[in-house]
Amino acid sequence: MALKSESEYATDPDDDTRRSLLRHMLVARGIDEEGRQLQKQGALDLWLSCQGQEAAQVGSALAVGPAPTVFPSYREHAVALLRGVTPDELFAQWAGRTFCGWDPRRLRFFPYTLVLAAQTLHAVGYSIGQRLQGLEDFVVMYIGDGATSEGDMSEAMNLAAVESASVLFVCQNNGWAISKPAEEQMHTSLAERARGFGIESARIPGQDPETVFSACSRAAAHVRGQRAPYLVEIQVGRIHGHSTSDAQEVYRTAEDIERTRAADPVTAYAARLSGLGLVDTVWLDAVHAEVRELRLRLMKEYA
Amino acid sequence: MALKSESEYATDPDDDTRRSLLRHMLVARGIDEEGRQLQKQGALDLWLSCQGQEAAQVGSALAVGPAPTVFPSYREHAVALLRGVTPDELFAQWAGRTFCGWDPRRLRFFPYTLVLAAQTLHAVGYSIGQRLQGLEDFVVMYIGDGATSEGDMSEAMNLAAVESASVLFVCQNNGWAISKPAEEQMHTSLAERARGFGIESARIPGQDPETVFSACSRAAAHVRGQRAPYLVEIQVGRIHGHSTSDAQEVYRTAEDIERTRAADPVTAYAARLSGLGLVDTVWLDAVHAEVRELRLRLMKEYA
Amino acid sequence: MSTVRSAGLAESINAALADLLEQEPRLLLLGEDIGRLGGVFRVTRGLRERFGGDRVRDALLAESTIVGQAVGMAMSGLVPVCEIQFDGFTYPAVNQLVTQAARIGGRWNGRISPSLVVRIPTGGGFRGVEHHSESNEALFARVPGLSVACPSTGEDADQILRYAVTLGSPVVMYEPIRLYWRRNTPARDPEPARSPTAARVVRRGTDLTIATYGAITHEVLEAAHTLGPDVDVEVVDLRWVAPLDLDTVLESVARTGRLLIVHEGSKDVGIGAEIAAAVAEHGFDALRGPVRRLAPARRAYPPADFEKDYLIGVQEIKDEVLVMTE
Amino acid sequence: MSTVRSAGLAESINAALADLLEQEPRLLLLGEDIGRLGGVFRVTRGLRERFGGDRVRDALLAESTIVGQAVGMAMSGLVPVCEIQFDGFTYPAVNQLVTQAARIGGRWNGRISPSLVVRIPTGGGFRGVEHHSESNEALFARVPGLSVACPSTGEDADQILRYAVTLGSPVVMYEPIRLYWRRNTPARDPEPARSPTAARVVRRGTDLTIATYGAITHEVLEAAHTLGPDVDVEVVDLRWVAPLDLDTVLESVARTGRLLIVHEGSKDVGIGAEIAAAVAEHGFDALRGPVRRLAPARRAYPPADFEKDYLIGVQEIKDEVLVMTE
Ligand SMILES: Cc1ncc(C[n+]2csc(CCOP(=O)(O)OP(=O)(O)O)c2C)c(N)n1
Ligand SMILES: Cc1ncc(C[n+]2csc(CCOP(=O)(O)OP(=O)(O)O)c2C)c(N)n1
Ligand SMILES: [Mg+2]
Ligand SMILES: [Mg+2]
Repeated sequence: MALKSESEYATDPDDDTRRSLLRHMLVARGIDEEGRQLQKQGALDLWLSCQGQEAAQVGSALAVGPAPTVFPSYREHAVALLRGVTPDELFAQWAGRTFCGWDPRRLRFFPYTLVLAAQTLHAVGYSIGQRLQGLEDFVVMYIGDGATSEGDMSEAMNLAAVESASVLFVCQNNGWAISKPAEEQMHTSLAERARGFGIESARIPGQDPETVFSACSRAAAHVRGQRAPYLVEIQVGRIHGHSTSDAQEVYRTAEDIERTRAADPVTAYAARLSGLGLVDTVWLDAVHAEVRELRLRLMKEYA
Repeated sequence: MALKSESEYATDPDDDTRRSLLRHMLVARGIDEEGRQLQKQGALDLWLSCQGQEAAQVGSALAVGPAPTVFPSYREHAVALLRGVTPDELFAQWAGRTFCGWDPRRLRFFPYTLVLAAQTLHAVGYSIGQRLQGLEDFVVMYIGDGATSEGDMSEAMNLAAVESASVLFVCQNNGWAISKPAEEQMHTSLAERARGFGIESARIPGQDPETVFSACSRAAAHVRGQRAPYLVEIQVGRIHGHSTSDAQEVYRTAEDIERTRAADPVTAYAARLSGLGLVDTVWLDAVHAEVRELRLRLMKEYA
Repeated sequence: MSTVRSAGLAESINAALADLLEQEPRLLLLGEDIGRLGGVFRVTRGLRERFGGDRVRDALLAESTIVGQAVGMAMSGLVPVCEIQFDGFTYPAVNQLVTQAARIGGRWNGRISPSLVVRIPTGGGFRGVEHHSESNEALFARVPGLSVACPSTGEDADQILRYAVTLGSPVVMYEPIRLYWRRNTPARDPEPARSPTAARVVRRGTDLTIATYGAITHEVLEAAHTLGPDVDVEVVDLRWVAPLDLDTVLESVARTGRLLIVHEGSKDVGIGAEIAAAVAEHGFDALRGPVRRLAPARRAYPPADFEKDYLIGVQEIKDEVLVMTE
Repeated sequence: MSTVRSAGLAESINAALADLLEQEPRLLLLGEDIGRLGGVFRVTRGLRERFGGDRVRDALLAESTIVGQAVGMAMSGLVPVCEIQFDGFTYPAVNQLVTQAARIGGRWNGRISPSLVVRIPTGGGFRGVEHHSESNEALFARVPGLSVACPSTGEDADQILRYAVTLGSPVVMYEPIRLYWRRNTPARDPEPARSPTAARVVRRGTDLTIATYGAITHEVLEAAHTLGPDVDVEVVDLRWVAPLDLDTVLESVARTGRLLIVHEGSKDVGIGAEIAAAVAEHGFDALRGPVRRLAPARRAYPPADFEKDYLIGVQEIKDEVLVMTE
């Protein structure tokens, strides 16, 4: 595989990409809302909302493009949808029908892993395996802030560093591991920790999908160009509880929750693109209609 | 416990301490040699030589003093002897009589741990436990370069950092984990890795016990003064194979082995103190006689 | 069928932990989300507020860290009571449990006898997602140095906990999730256990003995109650699976001549195998027919829609008893 | 007693691995010190030189990394054959083995069937230091999705390995350390196994069946040979402990009416328990006396000076047979 120079990768999204970012964010938000609804109605057993993390997920997934194989954790619904997992394939697992509703190989979007951090080593091993076979070895791996405390995450970073594996580690730091705040889970940041293992890294805010897109484009260029790992730590907000079983009001202040809600990346980006005239009500209505249609189908399938 | 300022801790060894450093190194060397001999004769089942690591072990153990509890790995014979483990207590385990020949509590030198890196978490947990009870919480933990790849080591560093535990991590990097060279085990250094977790650290050469003593005195002062962890990575040479079962000639060049032998810290330090007139032949003969006596007793007990 | 109303398991354990924290200053709790949140099942609810964050510790998200640091704490003289969030997440802690916690006493030549408890919510039947409904008590039951308790009532959990924190060696206690909040359970004989580690005969009967433990004890009792008076089933609630109170089982089999073992964990190389083997050896002459086991086949706990096919229900227990006594 | 001379286990496995590396380009080896050093037991000696460092990989010193990355490699289409350095150091890899390797196929709804082998040197009898002489095959035998092999000869190890790398689900193979270099072993019936996963009747007999596996098969054969012709013992070498070939055991018991199970791993909730339980259920009518197990008690493998008290020797096997047949 020929190596490309970093400049061959776009880092700032063009207008089509910006609309695409917003569209995926809106769709993810709608599907996520439906997940919460259906769980409330008893149609799903559990739902882990990704609300507040859409910019991070959509921005990173669009930036890396369709080639890499994605090893998600369990909250990457926006990435899943962007990769072509259909909403009902996405829900099947949470409705108790299967452990994985989609075809992981075809979508290059691998099954959710519920044993925290176990996927980190799979991702690195997969990348090494692909490289050994002369196949596409770019892999994107998602992990939450809490899960990084598991030994497997450190082992995976060390393995990736030593093997110079083409793995982009994306840590969505939403500030919480259920009830434990990230600042009590680590003394530094994941970005610093990665550098300690010899992995270059960046720590970025995750409210604006364009920031995420740019940073992840650069990160992807690094992975492809250097054939070496990279870690992006994205600061995001968790709007809802850890899962539908979790009452975050017990351990989180009302102000903190309110602040997070107020910083909603989806409404902010929609407003921004509207303000810039990049999308109008017709465009937005069309997306909303699409989302409504998708939600209707989900209700039919699951409710 | 009152906090002391860093300056209250001596960092450069005085002449008595220098003689003490040498004496402990010579004793350790003699006992280690006897371990190798007795293993060859079949009296011990296995011996893991610490030859080449005496300066690191004696320097660190003298620097921290008798107060902290030591969690060793399995090669810290010089530390063991310095802490008052008698040679025959030390050998009992390798002769297959027991899993631990000494009284760990009395000596504040805990049993060897053969499952690599398991002791790292015990050490941090012990320190936290002691602190919670208002007892001495200074703990020194030893680990090799290879064992640092185990997830437990990273978990322990994170725990120590988050809890600000009074743990001095001493990593003796002897360049090898059996046959795997340290530069293939990690992309950076343990010192850098520690900083990634938020633990201050130093990387020092381990040939001269005085350098080690000074660095570990400073490290100990940090632990006591800041009540926070610290990691010292000491570069040492491994003169013999990983164990008496290991033929290092298979994977290590003759020149490399020769270089390591030539850099023997024990003979170098003996020569240096002799040259400085800090010890004379009478002093050296007395130590050698002491060692001979100890070895004779070991032979009687085990051969 | 007669049922009794009692406190749920969660409530009893919460009260026992509060009491132990009150009485034993060296005791502390350690686990993911057990503090501020009070645990994902709220078993430790209110304890952090009452005893402080030093004694009710929200652990790092790392099971090896939890058990590994608990070993160190136990060495320092404390009595850590750890919580693993779900049975399926115990595996990262296996090394620290099996090669360290279980062996520290022996490695120190008995100079130390650390008390250390690991509480593990277990079992299925509540439509849990993957890994949230497992039963791995048999894994630890064979490990020398570990004791494994599987209470089926709050009263037993209370007694077991109080005993475990004084034992001087590690205890793993499995707490059936589906009993945490259940208040109505089939009636059982009031006779107390002979000792903290003994099994309990929770129903006297003459025709067949069922040995069981954990949540499914209630299904067994329900089956037994509805089978009577035609078939009179004796039910032994083992309460501990390591060490096993085989004497109570053998005495029961000596009376009934028939033994069925029922458990929720999968069958192969399980607790039932040990009991069947022991009885087939030491109770051979008392047996009027083959010892049988009723437990799920060797396959992963399935997605929620299929858990009914996996779990052993009252009807299957009744059917099995009828086959064995016909 | 007649013995035969054959290649040691290490030599046979080395040859099998070389052959597999030769034939199957997707296969690679992964383990601590297996490359340059050729493994601490030299089982992989010369393979790195011959096949290169990409295919004979000196792994990082981390067992979870070894198995975890192997899972990823298997997903990419490779066939990783991992080595864990000693049985006692398997535990850090338990999570990746039990919750990941064993379950990937099911989690992918059968869309993937990764072949992945983990080779583990096992067992005692060579004065090993702490943790170097253990037998934990029973731990994995109960885990759905894992197959567990315990060969007692080089020929069997060869056959098992060749089968395992094509199975499409993970196999753990236990290699008795004390057989690695042993060349003289008691003679056994030449009849081959009916299938790669079948048990072998390695000695025909009429009075009593001994089911066994791994290194101790040789002590069992030695005992059997010296007991004959007074007592004619049939010996079944199970070769796999998961899944178990119970048919061969049941057929044998149908002929002899008596069953003794012998293994080196500790007794409680062990492989012997499963066999005894299964035979007590399905072979009850054929049994002329209680099924018995001969295995170490539930305690840690002791320091070398005491291993003789721990291990089951030829004399104890003979004594047990005589008690059972008197
Ligand atoms: C090994 C393991 N331990 C515990 C859990 C239970 N658990 C599930 S999610 C979670 C918190 C994870 O936090 P984080 O990694 O920050 O991800 P987030 O949920 O915030 O996206 C916990 C403790 C688990 N799934 N796996
Ligand atoms: C968990 C575990 N895995 C593997 C081993 C086998 N083993 C013993 S020592 C060793 C090398 C350790 O290297 P290092 O940590 O550098 O220490 P050194 O021996 O060089 O002092 C290995 C692989 C073990 N003891 N424990
Ligand atoms: Mg989080
Ligand atoms: Mg080393």
